[in-house]
Amino acid sequence: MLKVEAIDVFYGNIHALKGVSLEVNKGEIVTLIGANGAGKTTLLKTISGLLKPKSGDIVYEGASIAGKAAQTIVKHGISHVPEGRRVFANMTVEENLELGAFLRKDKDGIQQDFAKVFQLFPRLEERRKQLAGTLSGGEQQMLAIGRALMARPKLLLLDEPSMGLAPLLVKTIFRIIEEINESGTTILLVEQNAHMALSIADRAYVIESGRVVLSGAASELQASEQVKQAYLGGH
Amino acid sequence: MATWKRTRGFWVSIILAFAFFAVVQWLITSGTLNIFYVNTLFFMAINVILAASLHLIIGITGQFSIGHAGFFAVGAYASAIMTMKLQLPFAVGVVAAGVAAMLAGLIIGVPSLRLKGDYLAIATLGFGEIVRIVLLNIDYVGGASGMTVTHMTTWPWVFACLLITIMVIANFTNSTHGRACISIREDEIAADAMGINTTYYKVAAFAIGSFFAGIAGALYAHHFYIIQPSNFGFLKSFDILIFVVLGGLGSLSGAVVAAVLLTIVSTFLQNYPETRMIIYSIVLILVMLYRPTGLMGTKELSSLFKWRKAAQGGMNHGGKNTVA
Amino acid sequence: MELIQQLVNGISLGSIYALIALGYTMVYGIVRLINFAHGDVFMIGSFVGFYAVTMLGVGFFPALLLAMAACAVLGVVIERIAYKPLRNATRIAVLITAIGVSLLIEYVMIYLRGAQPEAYPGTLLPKQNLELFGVVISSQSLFILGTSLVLMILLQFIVHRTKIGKAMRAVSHDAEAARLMGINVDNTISATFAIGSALAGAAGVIFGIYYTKIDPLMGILPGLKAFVAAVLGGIGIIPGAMVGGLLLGVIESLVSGLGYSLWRDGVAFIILILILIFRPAGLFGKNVREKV
Amino acid sequence: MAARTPLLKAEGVGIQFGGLKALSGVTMELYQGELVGLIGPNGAGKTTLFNLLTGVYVPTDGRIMLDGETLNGLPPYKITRKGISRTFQNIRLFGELSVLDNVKVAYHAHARHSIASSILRLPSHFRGEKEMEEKAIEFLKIFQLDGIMHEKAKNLPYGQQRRLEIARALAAQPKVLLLDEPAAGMNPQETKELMNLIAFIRERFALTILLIEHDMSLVMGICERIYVLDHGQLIAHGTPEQVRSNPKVIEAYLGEEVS
Amino acid sequence: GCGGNQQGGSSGGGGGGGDVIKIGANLELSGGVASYGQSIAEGVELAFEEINKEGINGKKLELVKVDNKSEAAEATNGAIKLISQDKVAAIIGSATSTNTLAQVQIANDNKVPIITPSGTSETVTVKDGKVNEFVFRTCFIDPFQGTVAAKFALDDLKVKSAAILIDSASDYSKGLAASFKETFTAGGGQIVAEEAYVAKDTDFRATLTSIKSANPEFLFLPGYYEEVGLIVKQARELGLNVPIMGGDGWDSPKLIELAGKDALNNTYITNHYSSGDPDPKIQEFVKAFQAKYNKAPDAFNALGYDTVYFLADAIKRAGSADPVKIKDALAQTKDLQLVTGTFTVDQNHNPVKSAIILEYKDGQQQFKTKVNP
Ligand SMILES: Nc1ncnc2c1ncn2[C@@H]1O[C@H](COP(=O)(O)OP(=O)(O)OP(=O)(O)O)[C@@H](O)[C@H]1O
Ligand SMILES: Nc1ncnc2c1ncn2[C@@H]1O[C@H](COP(=O)(O)OP(=O)(O)OP(=O)(O)O)[C@@H](O)[C@H]1O
Ligand SMILES: [Mg+2]
Ligand SMILES: [Mg+2]
Repeated sequence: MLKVEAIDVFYGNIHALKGVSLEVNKGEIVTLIGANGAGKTTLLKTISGLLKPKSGDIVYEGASIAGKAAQTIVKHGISHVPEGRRVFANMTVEENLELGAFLRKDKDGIQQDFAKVFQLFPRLEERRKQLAGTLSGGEQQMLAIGRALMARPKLLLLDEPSMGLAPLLVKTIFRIIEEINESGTTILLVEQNAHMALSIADRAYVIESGRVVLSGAASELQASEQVKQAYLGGH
Repeated sequence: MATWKRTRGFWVSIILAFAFFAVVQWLITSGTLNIFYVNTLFFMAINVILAASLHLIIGITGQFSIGHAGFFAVGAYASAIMTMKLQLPFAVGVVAAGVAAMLAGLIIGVPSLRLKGDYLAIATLGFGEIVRIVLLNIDYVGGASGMTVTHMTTWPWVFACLLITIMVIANFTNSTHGRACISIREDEIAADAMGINTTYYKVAAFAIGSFFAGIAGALYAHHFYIIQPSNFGFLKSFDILIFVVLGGLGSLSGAVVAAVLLTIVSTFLQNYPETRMIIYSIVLILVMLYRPTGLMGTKELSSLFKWRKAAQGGMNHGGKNTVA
Repeated sequence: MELIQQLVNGISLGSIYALIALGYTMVYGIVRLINFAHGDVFMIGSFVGFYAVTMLGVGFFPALLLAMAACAVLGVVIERIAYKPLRNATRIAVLITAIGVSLLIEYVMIYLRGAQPEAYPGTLLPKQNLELFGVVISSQSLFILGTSLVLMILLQFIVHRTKIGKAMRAVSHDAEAARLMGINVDNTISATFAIGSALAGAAGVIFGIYYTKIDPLMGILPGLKAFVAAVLGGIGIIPGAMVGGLLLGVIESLVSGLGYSLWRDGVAFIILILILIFRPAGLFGKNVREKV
Repeated sequence: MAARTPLLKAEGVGIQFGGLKALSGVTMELYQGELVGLIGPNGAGKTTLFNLLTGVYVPTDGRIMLDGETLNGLPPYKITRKGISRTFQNIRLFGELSVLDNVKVAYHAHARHSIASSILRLPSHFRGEKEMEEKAIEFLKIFQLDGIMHEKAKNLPYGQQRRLEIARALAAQPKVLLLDEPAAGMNPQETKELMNLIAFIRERFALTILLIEHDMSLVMGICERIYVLDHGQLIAHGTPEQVRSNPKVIEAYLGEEVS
Repeated sequence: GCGGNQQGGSSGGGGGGGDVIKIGANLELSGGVASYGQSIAEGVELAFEEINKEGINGKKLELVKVDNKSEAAEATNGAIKLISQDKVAAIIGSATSTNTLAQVQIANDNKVPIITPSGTSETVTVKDGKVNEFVFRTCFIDPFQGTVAAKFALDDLKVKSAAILIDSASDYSKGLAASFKETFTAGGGQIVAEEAYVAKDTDFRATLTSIKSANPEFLFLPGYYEEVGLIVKQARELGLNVPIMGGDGWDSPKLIELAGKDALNNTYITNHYSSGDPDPKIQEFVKAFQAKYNKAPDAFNALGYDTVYFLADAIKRAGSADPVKIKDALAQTKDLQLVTGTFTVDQNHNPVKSAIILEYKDGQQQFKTKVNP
């Protein structure tokens, strides 16, 4: 479904991604783990069009999307839940969700998706008219995910959805990610919480200083000594 | 020994500065430099002092002040009152200019404690206009028609003021006090949490900055024969702001270089009276488009000579806590 | 009676400020740019209207529309050429560019036609003086007040109720996140400039009709006053700009009326600073403490 | 133990934001040398409590005392000088300043040379600056940041920024150190390293530490006592074992089973 | 060359050698009062064109303009540049008194004459009772017009009470008001209101409302047409229908457009000349101006034009481009017939010329009386 082929990305002189390749198949949950500053966020931003690769290609459903504008890529069915939630603080929960469906014209479909999001996150329905900036961190994370779902994505890019969340919420979020996946959305998940991520993912990539250093089935990686040492806190 | 190493850069610059002084003085006395160049040089120096003084407030402390012409005006009038009305020597005028402007700086420093960003900008702009309007309404200083002032500004005066300004501002910046100001610019809440008395340093920056703007006012008043409130309006404040930003916000050498270059550009453009302002504005736009961080960016000239290792200045580009 | 007359004077003056401030605050609120060239777009609007009337011989409404259209285009062009390349620069850098653009517009205009003023034909809008208990109210000032009010409501509606308005607000909070929603940030900002500048153009024509005199530097002071009004009301808050403008007008009229016309701007600024000290985010701005 | 007086004490503190009662009646005591955890769901008021303790917000009720002295209403910089310093949940470094200068800023309060001495470049200026520099470098060494001390802070990777924040807070020479989610965004391995670092600095500087964290491995691993906040109120407090098995905490925060 | 000053000669400038005499013009081409400076420039350029058809003493005049941005400091800079770089023989000074004052010292020190077309303040030519040797002007000084206006109000209009509304940013306006007030009160009149505005204002309703409530029989409004036009219009709108009078600053075809014909009825000005005057000299000027610029001239145009002829006459008489000789010749100007009147330079370097009073009727200036100094 998505194929990243040897992309190089720079911030000015900083070479953030060095020939990264990866693949996401339809229906999968693929996770990307790696230390701070490894380049995970950079990779997601490049896929969703916020950054442009200097070389390499990104192929989505058979067509190249590398270097296209973010707003075009959303249209193709890729939604990105950015790091740090980035909800529109001075707008209400409802308006945030409406913006998620910005490109859509099908009123009925949008209404259905509202219902679907509220079903996934009943808390958001309670807070419909509240300003997003006043939500708690977990609620904002739910909103960010809900907002991305409103675009009816085929591929959902999630950047550290569990960051800064209470353990209870972390569990909730991961449960929801699985639910979303089960209802047919392919997921590319970036996580620091490698335990959790590997336990729900089908496949995983390990990225280090801008390079993919390991990949394989999630269960394999979870068992790998190397991964344990570097990312799972030893034992 | 160690101290010599640290201060080497400082003393070398001082010696170079005095050499420059002597050469210019000789050129002037010998008549090699005609009044046109002398005049341009003085104007340049006044602009440099203004730029450096605003640099301390905006570039270092991050307080978005666009009423700098107000301090300039206070200095100009205070010195003119001393010399013209009270018949006191020029030296008294210069000191009075600095002190009066500094007091004004303290006054405007106070709202700065509560206001941020654009709101502070508007308040300082308002302050500058208030100064102008007050002067406009005081008949003692000539109201709208202004005050004629005898020419007293000489090269030794100009040089001394310029040198002291640059020295004080550079030394202040490159010390723990300057770092305290920069930390306020970067993140006021964190600065406060690290034990910096933000109130004190914001007001101090306004006070020092306005002191030197006042000094520039004294030199200006006694060089240009007449001072008039309309010459100190918000457009003048913008001119000074342009020096600071065009040079590179946070870079003292940038502010100095920009003030020098723009004075030259402006003098040169006198040959094109009809298109002068058009060319000037295009230069302004192009420089900003091609060098959005200003001519010097956040670097100092001295860093080119590797006298100092760490970059001091510069604005945070994120914008959340920066001015404007 | 005189007091009431002064209030009426102040409200008509304030409506003009408000009219300019509306477009100002809109651009300001969305793009966070102090668009110092706004006053000059206003001036261009005024001249476009003038030339439309005197050279093309059209009436009020076509002239108004023409001015608005020309200014909308001008606004978009300015944004694309001078501001867009600076999206990632500091706001103060853009402010300097804006000052540059402002000077450029003024002096190109002076270069093209000189600095001398032009007089608007007085016959464009019917004009009547209503006398109520000795207070003279001109029909034109009622018209201006009405126009400002309608435009304010319209703008408020656009920004808060329409899709493009939502996109504008989203862009103003977080442009990158807005892109992820599928919003075309460049087009949204252009739309903002187009609307804001069209308002400035409309204000220019109305100003010309009301005050007759227009000249290439006419935008500087009203531009500054509109900026003050916008900040006074709270940056980006549309009704705030309206109230800020009216308040400024009334203060100025009352001070002038008391015989201190030379202190007028001084008093206005003192009141402005006082208001800001007590309400650091303007009259309508919420003084949100930064969440740490 | 009961006889000891607490070093830092919050007595029934509360604060209101508009209509929202973000904290109410929170009482908490920290004794010299302790390492205490503060946990609770998102929006429970943990960061807000930090803000009250450091003077960023002024409590609407209650009292905050350090060493028996009331801190209410003091501006943040004075509280820092009295001995409480902190890190921030959203990193707030001085981005354009170098790593070294970030730490030096925190030393400022202890600098003895005046503005005048700096302007005139008197010997006291050089002495003061030299002393600051030496101390700052010493700290950076502890945090292994000395190799990059001339980098601008904003150019550091996230993990180093977090460490620098802690180093900076320590440089203010506090008695009490408040850490707000120091492990956020770190992977389990990095978290483990951080745990060791915190334990180390506590010993080395005889610090009292209050720590907010969502990572239970860290909190349960190093904290001696834990306070739990929910909806602005303390709902539990005790040793990690007590808190872990407290049904209220499980319901509000941990979720059913916890490892 | 006959001037004795080759290029780069004495430090006092010299107007260049060879076949041209360089004349500087230090004008407000940009900034706050750009419209005055530009109007002067138009008059000046027209005059240069005419004179250069024949030349003076076999030489042509070359105009070197500088823009002083309506700022005093830039006016000083401009004067220095004209004298030291361009080495002009004389400078046509700035439009406002202040900007001219900023050049006086430079002119005296470097011995280059300077003539301001419209700087009316007495202090321009006389400082502390001493004449500024190198400074001249083409326009009236303030007191004269104010006195004439006051006499006209008392004797012809027979009013007893007057209000004054001045442009506080202008020496000219203040000077006229002061002399008007003195003469008017000395003649038994009473000033019932004194108000002020600042140039570039557009809304005067508040001030006019308070003037109206003081019930004056007459309004003295010394100012420039840009504001005056609006003031007269707004005054009439507010029902202030008393006679209004001003000085030469009103004189511009724009005034009629700005105020409107009806509002201008019952208003009077003192002026140097009337563009409707059948005098051939005046008509030639009006025609030439109309031909070049496609508009009718205003007072600044006329003064700029006259300044050049004033200077040209002196150069001719001096027979030299030497600035000091030109200065001497300027001081000796006698009965010189120009557009804005026939004048003689007095010992204070002020032109002595007669004034006329004009009335606006349906948008036309009508000659009322002529007053000799
Ligand atoms: N805007 C930027 N400018 C310059 N360098 C950047 C920028 N954003 C990221 N980098 C650098 O690019 C590299 C990769 O960063 P990225 O944010 O992709 O890492 P990450 O794996 O998402 O880390 P984290 O776990 O901290 O989120 C880092 O070295 C970082 O410092
Ligand atoms: N400045 C403020 N203005 C308004 N409300 C605020 C402010 N600061 C905090 N709040 C509110 O107070 C509550 C507590 O916030 P706080 O940041 O203390 O939570 P927290 O426990 O630190 O949560 P998290 O674990 O997500 O960081 C939240 O509902 C928050 O929205
Ligand atoms: Mg990341
Ligand atoms: Mg928190």
